[in-house]
Amino acid sequence: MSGTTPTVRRYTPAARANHWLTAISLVLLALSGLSLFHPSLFFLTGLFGGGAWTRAIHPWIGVVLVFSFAGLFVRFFRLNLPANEDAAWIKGLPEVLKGHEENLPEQGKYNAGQKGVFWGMTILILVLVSSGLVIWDQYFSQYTSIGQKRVAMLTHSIAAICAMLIWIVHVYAAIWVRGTFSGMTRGSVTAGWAWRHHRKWLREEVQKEQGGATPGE
Amino acid sequence: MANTTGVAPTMELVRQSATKGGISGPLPPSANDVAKLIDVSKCIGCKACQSACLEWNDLVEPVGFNTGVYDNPHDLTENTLTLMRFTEWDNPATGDLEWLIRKDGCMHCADPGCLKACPAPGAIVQYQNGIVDFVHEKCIGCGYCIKGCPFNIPRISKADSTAYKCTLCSDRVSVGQGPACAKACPTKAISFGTKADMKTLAESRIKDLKSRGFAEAGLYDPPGVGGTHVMYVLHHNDQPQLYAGLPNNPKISAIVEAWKGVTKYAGLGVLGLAALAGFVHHTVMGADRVTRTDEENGKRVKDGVA
Amino acid sequence: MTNSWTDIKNTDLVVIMGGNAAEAHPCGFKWVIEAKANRGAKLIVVDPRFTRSASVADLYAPIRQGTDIAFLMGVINYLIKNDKIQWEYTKAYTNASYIVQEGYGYSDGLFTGYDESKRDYDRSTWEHEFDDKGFVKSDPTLQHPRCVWNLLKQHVAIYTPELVERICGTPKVKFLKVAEMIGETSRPDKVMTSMYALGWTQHSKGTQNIRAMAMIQLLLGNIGLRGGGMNALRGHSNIQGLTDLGLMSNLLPGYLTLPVDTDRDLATYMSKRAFKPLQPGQMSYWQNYKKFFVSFQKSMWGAAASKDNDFAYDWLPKLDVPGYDILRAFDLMYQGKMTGYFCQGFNPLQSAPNREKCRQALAKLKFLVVMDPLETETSRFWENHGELNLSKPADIQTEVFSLPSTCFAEDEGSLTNSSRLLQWHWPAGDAPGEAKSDVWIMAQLQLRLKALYAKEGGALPEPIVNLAWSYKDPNEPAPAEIAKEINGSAVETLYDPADATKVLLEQGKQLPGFAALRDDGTTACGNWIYSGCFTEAGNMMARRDNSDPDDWGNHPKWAFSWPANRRILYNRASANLSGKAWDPKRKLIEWDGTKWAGYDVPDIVPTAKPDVVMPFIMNQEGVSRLWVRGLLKDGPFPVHYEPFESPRPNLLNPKLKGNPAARVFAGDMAQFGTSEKFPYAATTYRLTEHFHFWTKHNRVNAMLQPELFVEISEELAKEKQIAKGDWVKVTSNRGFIKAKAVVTKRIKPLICDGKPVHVVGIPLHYGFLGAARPGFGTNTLTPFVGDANIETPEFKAFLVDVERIDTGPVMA
Amino acid sequence: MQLELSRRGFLGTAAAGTAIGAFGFGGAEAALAASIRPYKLTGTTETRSTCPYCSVACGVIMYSKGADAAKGKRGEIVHIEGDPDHPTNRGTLCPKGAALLDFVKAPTRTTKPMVRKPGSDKFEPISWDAALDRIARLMKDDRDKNFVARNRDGATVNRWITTGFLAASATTNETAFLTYKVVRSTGMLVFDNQARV
Repeated sequence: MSGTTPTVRRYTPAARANHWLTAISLVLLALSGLSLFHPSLFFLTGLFGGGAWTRAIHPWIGVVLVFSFAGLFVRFFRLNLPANEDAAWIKGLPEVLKGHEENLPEQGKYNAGQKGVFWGMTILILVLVSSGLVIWDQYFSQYTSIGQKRVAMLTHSIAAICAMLIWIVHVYAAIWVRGTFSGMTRGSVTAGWAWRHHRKWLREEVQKEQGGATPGE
Repeated sequence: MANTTGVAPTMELVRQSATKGGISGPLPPSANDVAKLIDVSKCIGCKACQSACLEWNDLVEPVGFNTGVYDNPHDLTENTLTLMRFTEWDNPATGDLEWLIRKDGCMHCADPGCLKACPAPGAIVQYQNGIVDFVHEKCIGCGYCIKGCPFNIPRISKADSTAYKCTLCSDRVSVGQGPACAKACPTKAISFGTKADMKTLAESRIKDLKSRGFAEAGLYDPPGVGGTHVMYVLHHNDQPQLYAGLPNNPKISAIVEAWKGVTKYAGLGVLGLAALAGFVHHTVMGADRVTRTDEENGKRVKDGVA
Repeated sequence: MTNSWTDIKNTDLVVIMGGNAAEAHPCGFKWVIEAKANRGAKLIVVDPRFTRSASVADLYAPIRQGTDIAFLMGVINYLIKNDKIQWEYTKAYTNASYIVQEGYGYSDGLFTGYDESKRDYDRSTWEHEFDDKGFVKSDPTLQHPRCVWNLLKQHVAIYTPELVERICGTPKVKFLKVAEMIGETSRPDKVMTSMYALGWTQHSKGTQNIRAMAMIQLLLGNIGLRGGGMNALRGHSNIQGLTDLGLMSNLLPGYLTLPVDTDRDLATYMSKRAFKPLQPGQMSYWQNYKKFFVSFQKSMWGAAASKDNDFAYDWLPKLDVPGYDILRAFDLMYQGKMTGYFCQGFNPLQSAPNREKCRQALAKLKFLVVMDPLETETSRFWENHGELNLSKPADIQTEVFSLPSTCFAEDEGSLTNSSRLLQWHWPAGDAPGEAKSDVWIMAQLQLRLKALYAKEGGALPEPIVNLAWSYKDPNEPAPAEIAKEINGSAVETLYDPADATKVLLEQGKQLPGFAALRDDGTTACGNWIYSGCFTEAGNMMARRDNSDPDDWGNHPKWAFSWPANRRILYNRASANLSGKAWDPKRKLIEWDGTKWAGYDVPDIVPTAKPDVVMPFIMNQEGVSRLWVRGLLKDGPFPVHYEPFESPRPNLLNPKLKGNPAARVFAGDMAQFGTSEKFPYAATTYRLTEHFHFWTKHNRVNAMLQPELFVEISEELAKEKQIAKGDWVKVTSNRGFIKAKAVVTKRIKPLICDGKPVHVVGIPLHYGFLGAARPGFGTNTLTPFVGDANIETPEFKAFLVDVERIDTGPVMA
Repeated sequence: MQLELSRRGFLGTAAAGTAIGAFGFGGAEAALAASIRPYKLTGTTETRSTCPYCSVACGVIMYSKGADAAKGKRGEIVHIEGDPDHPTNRGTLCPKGAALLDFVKAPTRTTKPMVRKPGSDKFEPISWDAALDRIARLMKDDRDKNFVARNRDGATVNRWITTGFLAASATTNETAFLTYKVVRSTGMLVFDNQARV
């Protein structure tokens, strides 16, 4: 179909860069975090130059993530606001998992699941940042009690697990739903992909194009 | 070799942080256990222990300021591994002032919270004689030990970003000597020997204190952390918190237990399950591919036909 | 100390008053803790502040500083009223039964003979009645109205517990508890020890403070026994040694005294130092004075001191005043009457009272020489450090030399500790830079002076050019050579006086002890009380056998204890008139029918019969003195006097200011403040983290107590709106200091005669040099007056005002 | 004497020398031995002394390294600790004694003779010879000028009271006696020591 398959622009280069920066940060955070989370994964500190480096770098990657994710948030939060079709999507989740999205109402740029990932990550990153600051001893140890730090430690761990769970869902969805990757690699998806998964969005894009409007993000 | 500390030199490693094997839970009592006994009722707060500790360990604590109290420095630091804490207490029962002076520092718990919390393999070790030691070459400076410790003892060095606390002078003990603080202590308020001997010594001290009207005198060897290898004789053992906030019934925080226990395993388990679920789903369902029909419909919309 | 540090473990009761042993002598205080832990001994602390010693005491009683005599006379009154007296001891071993001559009187705080214009007494009425043989009359039944016992009873009767509370601010119940516990030790099998230090000496009546407790110890029969005694805790490592060696204006080594103007020749000098026994059969050991003196002169001038020139008697300077002590020295300097001054390991700018007077005094010198291993404020007195040191260098014409000297780690020799123990030490390191030992420096000065006088002549060159100097290396005599010189040797071969053919000691040999000294110039000895320290058997001070027969803390083979390696002074008094120990469980020495023997070297001739020769052999009477005749300037009994600066009038006689017999220099009287302007009672002291002005140079000690502070009660803090850690300004009539405020429960206002007295505690230790935070010299505040007898400054009791300020010292 | 690791325990009685192997630090425990700081007094020379501070006169042991007998160097003191054989302190030390090394090595130790000239605002280095010659000259000039051979009554008094000497409180008895001889032989009366204060 190459050459002939029509595509729809899904992400601008800036958005893609922003996403991948966020993605890399998250992965590095997960790896470094996990290495300090369970002794059996301590070997992962090797990726960062050893335990001390891992400990030192992890929060700084977190800082990168915060800014990077903030960019994503500003870009995408409007599109992730609840929409009428979300309830039906959630109700029809089993159908989605079976690959029968056609049985559901047409979806906008993001379906309820993707919105879940978005808001889930937003909340968890907020939790991770605030708890992370509490346990970033190098600079902030004097501001909280050890009791508070302990709570932060546990919270940070649980939130990180949750974030990784969402990440797994996100990545798996991208793998399972073939054709998704090109949106984040080349910036566009095939019109067929859009038809199949985000038909409402496809129609809006086409309308905008015809109306001479610049494509929305 | 006449070993005058009466302490068998059993510096065998029985537990290392973030490492499989070794014992779990409190170190079981053994004849090899060593202990430092701090008899608060004999202590005059002279700070010789602090001085000896700095000199033996080649540490330098910067000159600070007077803030209206005798405690100097004002808290434990990476250089001050032991600190005299002064409390002035008007005893309501007698109407007399008591100046309660406690030497603070690592308690060398049988069930060390720091070791439990430490993520760096071998950075915190426990010897068979009960000494809990930090290995700086392996320490990553994460500060988890601080969160794990029920006594608020470890401190991270600004200079080398690793954690410091009293070693019970493991270097001296390993050659048959007692810790530098115990050696220096002018009034022998600090003694060192086998834990059994120290308990016997404590008993005689408690008897003396009771004869002087301290009915609640007792030994502080908190069971919540499996007992400690630094123990106190307190005149008011019913109120340890009088002594600059010595914890009443210290144990490893439930939060730390949760973090280093169930969360550690459950977390990894959940992640593994999620990944497995994806794998199973993919295997069962196959990929969700865009069909030719989808492409055609898409093209139609794109072309403005629909 | 009459006893030793280790002997304290044998006591039943420790009274720490006039000191703070836990703070200033932690490792000696160990033995108090040992006595408590192993014998069930009790500890009483009486102090204006709840000190580190008090923190481990069984009983703490507060007292207003400078009122110790009232307290102690109150204790004597209690002991007498409650019959808590060791009667056998008191009757036999004190002068309780001695009769005082008619004419003696006491009223309103003054004894007979006072001359207000001279601030001195005519002490002639304070004498005993003598019989025609020159022996003191006594009444063993203690019935005579003028026997010492009855005079004492009368003298202390006013010091009731109520008066003690009114003067001292000590609550009556606490005072009575203390008195009761002390009284318990009147039993022959109970012993109390007194541990005191500068808290008693640094008063205008310091000597009498100590006498008061000594009297109590005698009445209780606690002198001479294990675990008893009067234990002065000396301050510095060799302050005992320097005093023993007579490095004071009026002394020769071994507590011999320098001649005064009227001692025109040796015969006159000796006639005043005959020490004839005042009771039949008594030893009066000072009868040997001439042997000690002549042997000393021989050690000074060798062959140049001969019979022909009265053993160079004229070469000793004669005193025209009682003494040129440090206060008089600085007063003369202040008046511009001095040219040069040497400070050898001494930092008087920080240590002497009224710092500003001392600073101005130093600026009037032509030259100042400071020998010290550390930089000192004294050597830099001419520097400007803002408020901390107001000097303007351009205006100061003093030529100042700073000579670097070695410290303990780099030199060799002996130090005498509080237990009178001479211990030898060895060097381990090299002197830093060009630093030299004090011995080298002193030798260089002598050699240069000698050369100058030999060449140029000048005022009386003889004592300088003839000074005995037969050291192997004249430039730097070896410590062992000097130690041998101190011990003494035979100048000529010594023969047995009973058998002229029998050689006792060959010429040049070391003396075995002071018993071998002669008054004919055939022996030389630097310091008779140290004789025996370096004998033909070797250096006794270097002995390191720590064995301790029966674990009594005696350690007889460890180093050398003066006199004669005796560990407990007056140990003869540990046995009764039949020579048996008062307490069989505390045996020290006993009479075996023919001689004295036991654990210690007997403090008596070994063959002296117990019922004949009394134990206090240094006294002409053979017994101890509850009544001290005219030997002290300010009275035969102690009397309560307020400090020169006191928050309260003297309740015994409101007209009296301070000790009426204490010397006050012109101008200094006007410098005393009044309680109207300076309402708070201040005292100065040492902290355990520091040693004087040395350890502020050490980073560890500087860290442990980094900054000058003052301690005040919560009540005063509230009144003056001062919070913990605030800056405060403390002002006396002589100047001010700025320091951090430590607000503490350990100081509480004392209610004296119904009114609260606030105590302000001020540590020493800080200055403008060193590793600690720069701070004021505490002695900026202290008054320039000393004890009536020995001129130790009144550092412990003076008046100040306190106010909160916003910022610390203004430094240049 | 040379010190091989531990010599004694903390309570004071002597113990024989030993090496780490005696404590079971064999091959299996090599890792462990690495986790314990090497005993820092190994190979040092011990010298006995007494603490120079207060009058308890605690016994101390000074540990030094790098002695060079050929050059007459005693080496560098690396540690100071209580002498457990000493009957009074039994190895213990107070906060000052325990930090004696800091006194020996204080940055404010004096290391060369200095002179401050009249009106000057600084110390300047001076040689020992120049300093001592100058001091002796100042002493003699003052003594010759102000020495009192006889008082008003004509009695021989031979005193010198315009120059004074404050003696130390921590120098040795030997220093003190030599000081006494030198000072008293000049007829100096303004002579005192720290015992007074």
